[in-house]
Amino acid sequence: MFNEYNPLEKKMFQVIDNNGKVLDKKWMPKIDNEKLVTIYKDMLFARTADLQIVSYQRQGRIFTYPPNYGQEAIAAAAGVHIKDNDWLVPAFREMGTMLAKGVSLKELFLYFMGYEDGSAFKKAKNTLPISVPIASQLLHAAGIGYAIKYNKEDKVVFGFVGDGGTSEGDFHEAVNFAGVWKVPVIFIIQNNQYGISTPTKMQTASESLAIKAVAYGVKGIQVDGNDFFAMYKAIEESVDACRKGEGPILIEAVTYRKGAHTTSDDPTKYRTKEEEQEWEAKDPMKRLKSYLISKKLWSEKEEDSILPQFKEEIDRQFIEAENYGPYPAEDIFKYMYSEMPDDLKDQISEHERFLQWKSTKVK
Amino acid sequence: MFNEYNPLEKKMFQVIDNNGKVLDKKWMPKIDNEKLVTIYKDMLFARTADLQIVSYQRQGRIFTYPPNYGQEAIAAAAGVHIKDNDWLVPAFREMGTMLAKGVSLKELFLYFMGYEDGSAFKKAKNTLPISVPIASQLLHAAGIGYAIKYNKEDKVVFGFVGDGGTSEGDFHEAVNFAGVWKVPVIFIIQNNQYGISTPTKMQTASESLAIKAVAYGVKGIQVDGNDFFAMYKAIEESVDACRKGEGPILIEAVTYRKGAHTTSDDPTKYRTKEEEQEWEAKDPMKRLKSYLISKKLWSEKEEDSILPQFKEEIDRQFIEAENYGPYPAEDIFKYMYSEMPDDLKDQISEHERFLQWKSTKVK
Amino acid sequence: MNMVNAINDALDIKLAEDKSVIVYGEDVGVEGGVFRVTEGLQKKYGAERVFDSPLAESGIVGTAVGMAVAGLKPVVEMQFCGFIYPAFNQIISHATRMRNRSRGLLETPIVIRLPYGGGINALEHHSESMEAIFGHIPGLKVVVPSTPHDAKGMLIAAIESKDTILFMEPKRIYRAIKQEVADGKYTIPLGKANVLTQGKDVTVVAYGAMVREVQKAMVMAKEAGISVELIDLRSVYPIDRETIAKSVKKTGRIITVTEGPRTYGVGSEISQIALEEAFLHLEAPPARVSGYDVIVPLPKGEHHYMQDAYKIFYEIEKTVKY
Amino acid sequence: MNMVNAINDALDIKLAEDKSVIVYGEDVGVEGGVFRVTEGLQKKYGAERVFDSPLAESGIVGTAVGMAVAGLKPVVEMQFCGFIYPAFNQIISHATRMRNRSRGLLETPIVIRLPYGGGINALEHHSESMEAIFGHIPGLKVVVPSTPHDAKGMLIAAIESKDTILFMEPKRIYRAIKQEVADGKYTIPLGKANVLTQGKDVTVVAYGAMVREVQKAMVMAKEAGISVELIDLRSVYPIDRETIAKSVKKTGRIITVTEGPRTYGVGSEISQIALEEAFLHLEAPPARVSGYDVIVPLPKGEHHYMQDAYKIFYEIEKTVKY
Ligand SMILES: Cc1ncc(C[n+]2csc(CCOP(=O)(O)OP(=O)(O)O)c2C)c(N)n1
Ligand SMILES: Cc1ncc(C[n+]2csc(CCOP(=O)(O)OP(=O)(O)O)c2C)c(N)n1
Ligand SMILES: [Mg+2]
Ligand SMILES: [Mg+2]
Repeated sequence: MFNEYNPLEKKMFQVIDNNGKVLDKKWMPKIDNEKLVTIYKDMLFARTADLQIVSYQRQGRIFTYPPNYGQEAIAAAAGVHIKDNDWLVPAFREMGTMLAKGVSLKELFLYFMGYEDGSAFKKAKNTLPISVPIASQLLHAAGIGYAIKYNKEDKVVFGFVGDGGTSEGDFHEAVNFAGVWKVPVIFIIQNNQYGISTPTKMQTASESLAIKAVAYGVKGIQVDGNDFFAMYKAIEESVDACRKGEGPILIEAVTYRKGAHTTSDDPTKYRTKEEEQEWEAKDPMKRLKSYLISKKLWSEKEEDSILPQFKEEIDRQFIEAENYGPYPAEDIFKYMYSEMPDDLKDQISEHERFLQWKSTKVK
Repeated sequence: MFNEYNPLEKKMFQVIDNNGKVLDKKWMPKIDNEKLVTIYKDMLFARTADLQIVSYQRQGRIFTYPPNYGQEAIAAAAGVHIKDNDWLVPAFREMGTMLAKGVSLKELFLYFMGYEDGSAFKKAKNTLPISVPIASQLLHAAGIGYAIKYNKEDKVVFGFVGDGGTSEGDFHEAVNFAGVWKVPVIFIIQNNQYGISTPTKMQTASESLAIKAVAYGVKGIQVDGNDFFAMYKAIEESVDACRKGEGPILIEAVTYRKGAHTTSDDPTKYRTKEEEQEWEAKDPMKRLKSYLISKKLWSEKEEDSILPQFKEEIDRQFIEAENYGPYPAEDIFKYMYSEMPDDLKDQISEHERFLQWKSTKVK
Repeated sequence: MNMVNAINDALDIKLAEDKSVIVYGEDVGVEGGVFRVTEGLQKKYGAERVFDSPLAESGIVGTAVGMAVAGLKPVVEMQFCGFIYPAFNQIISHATRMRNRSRGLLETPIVIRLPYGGGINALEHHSESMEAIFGHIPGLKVVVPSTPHDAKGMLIAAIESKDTILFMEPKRIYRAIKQEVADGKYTIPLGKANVLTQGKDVTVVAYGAMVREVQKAMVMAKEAGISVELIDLRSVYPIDRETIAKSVKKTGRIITVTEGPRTYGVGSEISQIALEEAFLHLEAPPARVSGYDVIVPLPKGEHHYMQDAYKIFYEIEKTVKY
Repeated sequence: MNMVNAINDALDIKLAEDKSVIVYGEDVGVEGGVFRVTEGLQKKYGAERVFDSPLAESGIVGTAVGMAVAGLKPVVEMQFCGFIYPAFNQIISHATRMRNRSRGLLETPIVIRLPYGGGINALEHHSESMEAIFGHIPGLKVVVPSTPHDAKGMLIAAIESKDTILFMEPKRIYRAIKQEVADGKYTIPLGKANVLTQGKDVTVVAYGAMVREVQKAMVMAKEAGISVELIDLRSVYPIDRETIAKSVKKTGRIITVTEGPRTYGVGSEISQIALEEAFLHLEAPPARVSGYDVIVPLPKGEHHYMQDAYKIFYEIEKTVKY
């Protein structure tokens, strides 16, 4: 795969077309039917949650949120392959992978409602919190890769970044360090065509993002990120390569952010209806669904019957998050150091004295 | 040239061999004999100065200095092509180009003796001071390139960096910005095999440094940096391309730092005699000299007769620099802002009061 | 006119007047910036003068250094204070040093616009107020307007300055304060503080969004019979010692109100100035109201961190009763 | 043993004792670092544990964050204080936040070794002393030893800490002070200042290379009949308020001596602490001796900038005579 789809040859790796038809059987991954349906359901769950969050946001029940809408195949494919002990180093648009890793929707809700507690993942092992400073997290992925290699562990790191993120110096340093160290990291660029309002062609003059792998002497491949099977296959082979010590790998997953950048963003300012429609035809969920329906593994009816359950479950977790309870003042101090310095203790007391005083002033 | 020596094909562009024999006439640049001899003399002057500075340093007459020894062909070739109005954005190992641009040896001496005045170039137009923070200067080159394009000027920027510098995020951002903006910048990587003690292969796993051009969609080429003619030709074509709006260009000039990293460095700690000898055979001055002698344009006798003159001139400028005179206290304040803030004025007065007081205490 | 409009107006005026002015940064072109501060400017002045850069802060400031030495006047935007750090090296090692390094031969007239501060229910890294670290960088000027009128006049002055200027914009009050703003061009000199209210019992120094909080506290103070002299610092560096000195000599008491973390913050420097200029006049220890030495909390915890009118009044009362 | 040997010894001890300790940075492996601090360690512990990284400071600190969350204890070197800035974002946005961000789930026990300070006739960017900006970063600890003995004990403590620690090494006295240093392992708690000399007229706070300069000034002070209490701060953050408070209550006078630029420097914070803890005991304004607000000059001008014994004594005299 890496040879046939060498990024220098400017071919994008695809397995199914927009209608869910298999293009070349050779690349079709072997996934048993039941599992495939489960995966589809997980994607559907993630998409439903994503859309629902946006509507919670509209109701003023949650703060800024970056939708995943349209990019579900990438996160799902990574989610299938990532093991409990593997490491996930997310950016902020990988809900599907986070859920697969064991992060709960409730935790994500808490985070976007403004609680750090939402990043204290109860069940997701080896999962870093969402990283906001663009591309910076990729260096963490490279460092974790070093630790894995040093400890001779059988683990892989999944590091995510956006197309815009490839312009940052940290992207360069991360893939370069990983290349020099030969560590098991899969760098996945979600090329969703925009960094906020800035199109990918304004980020770089390079022919693709995958081709940047050459600059670091690592394997690279451009994949149709809206083609679940292509992403599945590409990640499968990447994981294998990493486990054999042939990492790192750079995957450019070509996709489209169907929603806004965040709930504060208005995409009509910078992109056209035509473009959006063009990409609508490539929607990853539709493509996978078409495949499943053609194989009689799924039906609109099943979808209609499962959606209300999903919505209910999402709502349940959302309401749990909404009722999460107070945020104690000391929590802003407690986690700064392994042991609290006296200065911070004093600041807590000061804060308490102030609140005490304030309570006498505010009726 | 850029096509035939596409960095993806892993060929290094060479014109003469180690003995000064032309390898392929097709690439031999047309330089008239007189000019060629002048160039050689300039190179000889630069090398002589370089070696002399190291000995001044051993005498304790100058502080830390980074020798150019062995890298003279690169700086010389750039020096021939750079025009008065072109911009030079040096790192710190490009003496030949700086001299060609009109920087005086005395200014360089002043700088390395510890006077900022040495960077206030009296005659060198459009020349930035030496830049110490590795790779950071390349962004200035890209920005200047933007200004040139914006003002529709017929100018080119020469931006230098070392092999080690290619690992920094700023290298990535600079070439990337220049690529997106399509600005007339020639990025020249002096790959002298080491960043202090660290060999290039520990900087990156990429097959070459030239190949990194691909990541930015810009033209790139790997050149034998110890082959003056190859460097001449590569820069000539790069300048042409830039003037036609086909920039930026990334040149990897393969060379060897024959001296120490700086006068505080001891290369025996990290490289072998064998390696040094191997490179000795590729010395750029010897190769050009062999060529010139074979063409009867130069002789050892001429060299012997000119060297004392060079040494004397270098010494003269050095002694002028040594007698440069005092460094007024207010000079550390004067250039901080376009107008001096009151605070700094107060600090000057404070300093004067202190010196006043001190003069009564120190006998 | 609110502060967003005022800043836009200042940019518009300078773009119209001076061809060397170039405005760029992440999403400032087509979209007009995430806060819409540069809205409409690309349409008006073209994509060569107002444009989106690649997503790289060091790249933005580093190329601005190059443009500036080559004679342009770049006005760049960092999207949030929390994202300026990748540009730190270019700011501290080059933008603020070129003139000194070249003994005045080269200049770097760059304006770095920086929306900063909390109180907007934002994600992590979107609420920071780290002016103190920038104030400590020799060669940089750091200014902060507190009203639309000031924002316009100070930004025009900044663009006309030959220095590198960090122009910090209190995004919390981007749209919160509306005010008549004079048409056309005017400048407000950088480095001068503004005595907003004369008073006699205590001097309060603040800037940016904190000015408004102090004003709220002053209502309480007035009720309690305390007369506050309010100084809008406007410039974090250089600091207007004279105005501070004069005020604290009069009141004998001084409090500095800032949003950022406390230790090595702006407050202690203002106190030091009071010490140096007016020690014998002091009737209470110069004090500070500031953030705690912690990461700005996510929205649900931010109220524990932010300075509100009560906290300021609390400190005023303590200082006056000292 | 000088400070270079002492630091090397500390690294050696921790590398031997704890397999999770990893030492890397630019040229620290084969060459043993440009100051030879890591000399011999790669030979002894292998290139997996002590090695040269690519030339990229953000890369070094950023990968250290990754290693640390995955259970290693990276001890990385930044070659000079002037070259730490590309790593600023990784320090301020991640190394110092991971624990807080994950509510204690993740830890980043990283030691960043940072040779700093002037007085060594170096090129531009090689003489800086910017501890104040690091002291302002919530979540970071910033410590500075002033002797070989302290360097060893503090570095071992730093490596054993679970926090991210900026370990600043006063390179000017790397080899200038020799001292008996105990064999084997010992630690010096981080965050505690050290009262080096008891005195009664004035408290002088210093750290790193400045301690020695103060000691020289104390000879002059003694001659002038002034009794100085010398505090080696040791930790720029957290600050040992208690030790400072106790001392200034006794002496009534305090001076802080630092190398870095003045405004928003360490001095004003120490003064503020004196104000908060001992206002009524103060007999003179808390003062500071510091660099000016300029770029550290190249060697020929550096004497105009550096704090020497005379300048310190000058300030001591002024303060005592106030
Ligand atoms: C260092 C940094 N600079 C700027 C921002 C503001 N910002 C948030 S998302 C974003 C665009 C990211 O684009 P891309 O990498 O393509 O990811 P996407 O949002 O498309 O998933 C920007 C500029 C940031 N978070 N971090
Ligand atoms: C940002 C930064 N980090 C570290 C250094 C210290 N340093 C000076 S030269 C050098 C090696 C540079 O290697 P290379 O880029 O190959 O240039 P060369 O010295 O070989 O010409 C290093 C690490 C520096 N000057 N700047
Ligand atoms: Mg994107
Ligand atoms: Mg090199």
